[in-house]
Amino acid sequence: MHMANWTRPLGAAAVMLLFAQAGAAQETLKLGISAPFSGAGATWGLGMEWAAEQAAERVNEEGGVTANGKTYMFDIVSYDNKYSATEGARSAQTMLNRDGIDFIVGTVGTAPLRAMQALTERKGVIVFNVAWGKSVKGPEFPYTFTQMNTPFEILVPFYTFIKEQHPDLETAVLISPNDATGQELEPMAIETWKNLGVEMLASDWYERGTTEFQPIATKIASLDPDLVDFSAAPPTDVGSILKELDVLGWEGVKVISAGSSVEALMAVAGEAAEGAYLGASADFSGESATEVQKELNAGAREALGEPLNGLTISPYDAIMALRAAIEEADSVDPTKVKDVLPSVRFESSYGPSGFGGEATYDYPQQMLLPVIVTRVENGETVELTRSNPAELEALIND
Amino acid sequence: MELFVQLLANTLQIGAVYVLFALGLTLIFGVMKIVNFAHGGFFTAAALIVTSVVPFATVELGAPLWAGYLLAAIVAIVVVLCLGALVYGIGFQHVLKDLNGSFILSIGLLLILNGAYLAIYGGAPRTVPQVLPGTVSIFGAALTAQRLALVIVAAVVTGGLYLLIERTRLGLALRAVAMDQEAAMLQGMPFKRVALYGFLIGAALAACAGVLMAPINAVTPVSGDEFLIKAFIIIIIGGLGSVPGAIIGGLFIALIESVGGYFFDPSTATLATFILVIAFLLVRPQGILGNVE
Amino acid sequence: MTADTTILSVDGLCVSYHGVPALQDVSLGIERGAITTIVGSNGAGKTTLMKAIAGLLVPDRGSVHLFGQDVGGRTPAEMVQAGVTLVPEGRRLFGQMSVRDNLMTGAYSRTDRSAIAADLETVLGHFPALRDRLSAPASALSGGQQQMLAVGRALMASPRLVLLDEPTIGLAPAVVDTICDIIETISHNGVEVLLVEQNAHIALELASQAYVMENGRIVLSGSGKELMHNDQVREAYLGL
Amino acid sequence: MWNRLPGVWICVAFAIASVLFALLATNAYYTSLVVWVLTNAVLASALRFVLQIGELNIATAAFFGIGAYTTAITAVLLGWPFWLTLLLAPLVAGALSALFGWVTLRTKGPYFLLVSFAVTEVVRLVYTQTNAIGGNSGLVGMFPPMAIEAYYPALAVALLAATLFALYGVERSDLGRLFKAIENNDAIPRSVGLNVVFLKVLCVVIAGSAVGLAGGLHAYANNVIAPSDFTFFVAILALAYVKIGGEGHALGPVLGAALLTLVGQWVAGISAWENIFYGAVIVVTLLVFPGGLVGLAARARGLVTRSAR
Repeated sequence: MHMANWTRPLGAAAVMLLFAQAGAAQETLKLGISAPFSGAGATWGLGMEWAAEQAAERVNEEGGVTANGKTYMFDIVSYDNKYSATEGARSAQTMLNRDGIDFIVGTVGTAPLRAMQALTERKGVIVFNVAWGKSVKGPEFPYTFTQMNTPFEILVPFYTFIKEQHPDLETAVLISPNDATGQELEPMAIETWKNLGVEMLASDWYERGTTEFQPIATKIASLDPDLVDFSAAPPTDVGSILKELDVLGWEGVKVISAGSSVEALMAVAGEAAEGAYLGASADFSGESATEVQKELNAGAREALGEPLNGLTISPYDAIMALRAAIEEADSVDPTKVKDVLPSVRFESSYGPSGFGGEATYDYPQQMLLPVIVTRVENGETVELTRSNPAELEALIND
Repeated sequence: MELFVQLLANTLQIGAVYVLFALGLTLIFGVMKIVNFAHGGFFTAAALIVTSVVPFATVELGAPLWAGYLLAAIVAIVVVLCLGALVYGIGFQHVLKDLNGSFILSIGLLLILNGAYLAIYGGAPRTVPQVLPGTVSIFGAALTAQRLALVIVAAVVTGGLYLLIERTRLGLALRAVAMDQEAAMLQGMPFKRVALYGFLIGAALAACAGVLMAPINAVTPVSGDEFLIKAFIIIIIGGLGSVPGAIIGGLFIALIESVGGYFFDPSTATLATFILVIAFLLVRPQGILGNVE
Repeated sequence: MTADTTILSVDGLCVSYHGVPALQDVSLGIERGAITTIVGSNGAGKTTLMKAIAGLLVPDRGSVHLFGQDVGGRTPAEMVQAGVTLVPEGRRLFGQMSVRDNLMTGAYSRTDRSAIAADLETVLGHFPALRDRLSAPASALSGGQQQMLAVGRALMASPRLVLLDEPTIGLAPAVVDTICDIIETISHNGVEVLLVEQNAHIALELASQAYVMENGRIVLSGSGKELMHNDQVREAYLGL
Repeated sequence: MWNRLPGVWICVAFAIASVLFALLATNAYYTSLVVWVLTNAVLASALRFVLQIGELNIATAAFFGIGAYTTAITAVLLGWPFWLTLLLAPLVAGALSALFGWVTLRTKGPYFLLVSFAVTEVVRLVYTQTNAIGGNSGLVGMFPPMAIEAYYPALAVALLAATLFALYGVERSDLGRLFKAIENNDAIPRSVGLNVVFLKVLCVVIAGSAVGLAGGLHAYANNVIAPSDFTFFVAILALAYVKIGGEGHALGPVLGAALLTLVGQWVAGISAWENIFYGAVIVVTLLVFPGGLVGLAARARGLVTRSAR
């Protein structure tokens, strides 16, 4: 893991040198990644960058992408958005104006994405993202495409599945990090649980960077709900709270909607994480994973010391979608590419996919992917169900 | 009643680390009159070292967990003391009593340290296995054996520091230098050496806090920064440079977080602590026990 | 100026603050068994001279010899080790420390526990008022007691030479007399005294050797008696 | 250290060149770079401005944010005209700095530093907890009117440069000399009958208005603002600009901001090394060249004139 950090600048330099020499032979199409590469979210950036590089390598090995009679090779360029709006805007300005990038194949965070959109939508640059907010989508953002399931896709099937498993669930407590994602997710989570007949006893906020979780655990334990929903809290924070809850003797259903990295969760919570349901995780080495996912996951484990998750694998799918769209449009003009993207069909790492979500966002810009519910069992992620949304089902059977 | 005891237990658990961390910071401020932002870097260094030495000792050397942890604790404190001596020698001794200069220097050092930790360890949270597994129940309040040990060790270290300051020759010099540097020098106290010792004791306290925290919370390259901000609030409330003030302030902030987090929510408790500190600075800028200058 | 009777000699000392000269070419000597005093008005450079001798200020030029040895460039700690202790203007006690701890700070440079304990007894013998208040914070003492504590603290270093900077300032006349008695006692016990005073009456009465400073220079010197009868001094400093 | 008149004229020439560059350059990246440099220069200069009275004002970051939020709220939520939203930024920031200064300037030194730090965090936490202004997501969509948009970078650069000259002007005036007198010793200005607290508050208000304007301009230049953009770290970076450029002259923070912002672009994206780089620059400058760039220049100049003699 830490080796990757040391060698990154070196590796980038080596790649640049390589392309400088190869540049004469065919054209290079630069694809940008804007993600946190420092601070607490650094693992996201590193994982996304790695997955994107694998996808680019695959495309290049298969002869690149051909449009308008020319062959293009993909090259990944990464920028640190520090998970903040200002840096998101800055990385966009640098990408667009300095480096002439027309396609961004991965960005994390609602706030930085909103910052980027101010520029990308005006200048006509395609942004693939994993932001969860509803506010970043709609007909006024035709260049924005989401490459991962968001709560609007996940929550209803996820919560419904949990309620089916535990029919006697009546009360719940919601814990959200006080950030953009947490704030956008909270009302939706409360609403969905209410529709399933679960009463929300409390919805509490905590600041990111909190180190001591006993007070909140004490509160949860004394409310004694049937279920605790950790919403968009990062796995280490959830782990800490679960550990404290375990000490206090609370036993109930643990739900982590944004749960992605089981490794981090297990490392902190240990046995206290047993039985937790995760909404955004996937076991890419398990039975139902595709061959592509198994291969990528094994590679990531070796290169980064961590397996991939739903978030970090997503640039792969974005690049596959982009390749299909460029070939369909027979152009690398982002305006033409964005027009074909909503209807393009491609092979994602999960299998056949396309874009949809018009009913939710008024514009088909959500990548259609299976909703995977996993659970921690004996310290491992176990996939419980993988269900295709109706739109995806229709697309596959088409 | 049970709830009351549990909230009190929470306060002690949270407060233990706060007190250790803030004691180091307040000692350094008292003796050297510098606001040391790099203090969190010492904490993080110790915690990160524990996360690498424990697996090494238990897996590579086959030592039992407690021995591995003890070895890690010693290595961490020694390394942090060397680091402290290095930054004092290169940097701080040139900016003693220069508030702005030392503040900026400490920020530069913090950036370098954080960057180095990120480069060496990566951003992913690291953990150490619990040395003392199990849960203890005291008057109906539940807490882990590990946390109980933390509270006890922190209390012992705090008591030791108190004795050192009140009963030893070095303690006398530290107090004298903190109250009036020039007068202390006139009594034959070598200011720069006393300042170095004060700085190293402060660094060792931060290292202690880091060592104790490592098996309890996940460690990241920025772990210390969160405690740093808390510790500043604590020493403002307790009085800059006051050792008993840091103890009272640490427990006070822990109480607010524990009770506020329970009755309201942690976000509100965080905001409340900041507003409290502003109120404190305006009404009683010298803190609960600070000196009037 | 012979080495065996001269304790301290200052030759051609120049000190400046931020380029502004505070002492110019100051020379003086302290003889064995004498009380030496420097009188002068506020801002004449007396305190600067004391600080320079104690090692707190680094002179631009000139030398300080202690027992014939050049002690230029020594730190205050080294000067205390060498036997020179300054009782600074305004006393500068450690206000929140107990009286006992204040006295112990004076003995910081020594390690012989039994001798320190004996000196503590001696000092408390000089200042019985302090004995009852050993565990009180220094800031709780009266002005006179504080001055006694400051002198006592200096004596705890077991010095050869004590530099006293304005010891009577702000004290009631009765207390001033006590302080004068103490200064004489110290001198009788074989400790040299260099006394800086604005109150020239007291200083010249006590002193066997006296200097007058003006604007950073020594303008007059002589025995205490001589200067007391000097017209210039009478007019400028004794108000006669 | 600079011969005054030619020095000022060189600066004016540079300012005009920057405005022309922002107006004429076709590459939007370079024009936005010039805006960033000058925004940072104003932040650093304002920080140094308060350093004149001897106080390190971390709340510089808070007033930058207040300016930005004032503009963003009035523009996006209330739809007020462009010029009014921009004018309100320094006014609101200035008014709030008056309140801040009046309340907090009875403390000084480390206490003021820490109270200004706490105020910055409180203001940021208040943004995150106020849903009406976007909470943690912040506000988006501050665009200059279409007619101005093409000239906006030039306008921003011109206003920022004017702010820098204004700060310099005050520093050279009698008022500036009074501020310096306060730093040296509170008692002297007080003894001649001046209201020291009023002077200190005035100093903080001038600096607060300057960064408030910079914040308003930043809102339109960045199109998006969020609470995480206004942490105390903004002030710390500004302090780094001041230290590297040198405190001794008004040009110091400008040079420091220019150097670090430009070099920062170069190191951007090398994650851990970016921190190490900034940290090392701060530490080395502080210990090896305590006067910063202007100190170095002054020393070099001193050597030249001496050898010329």
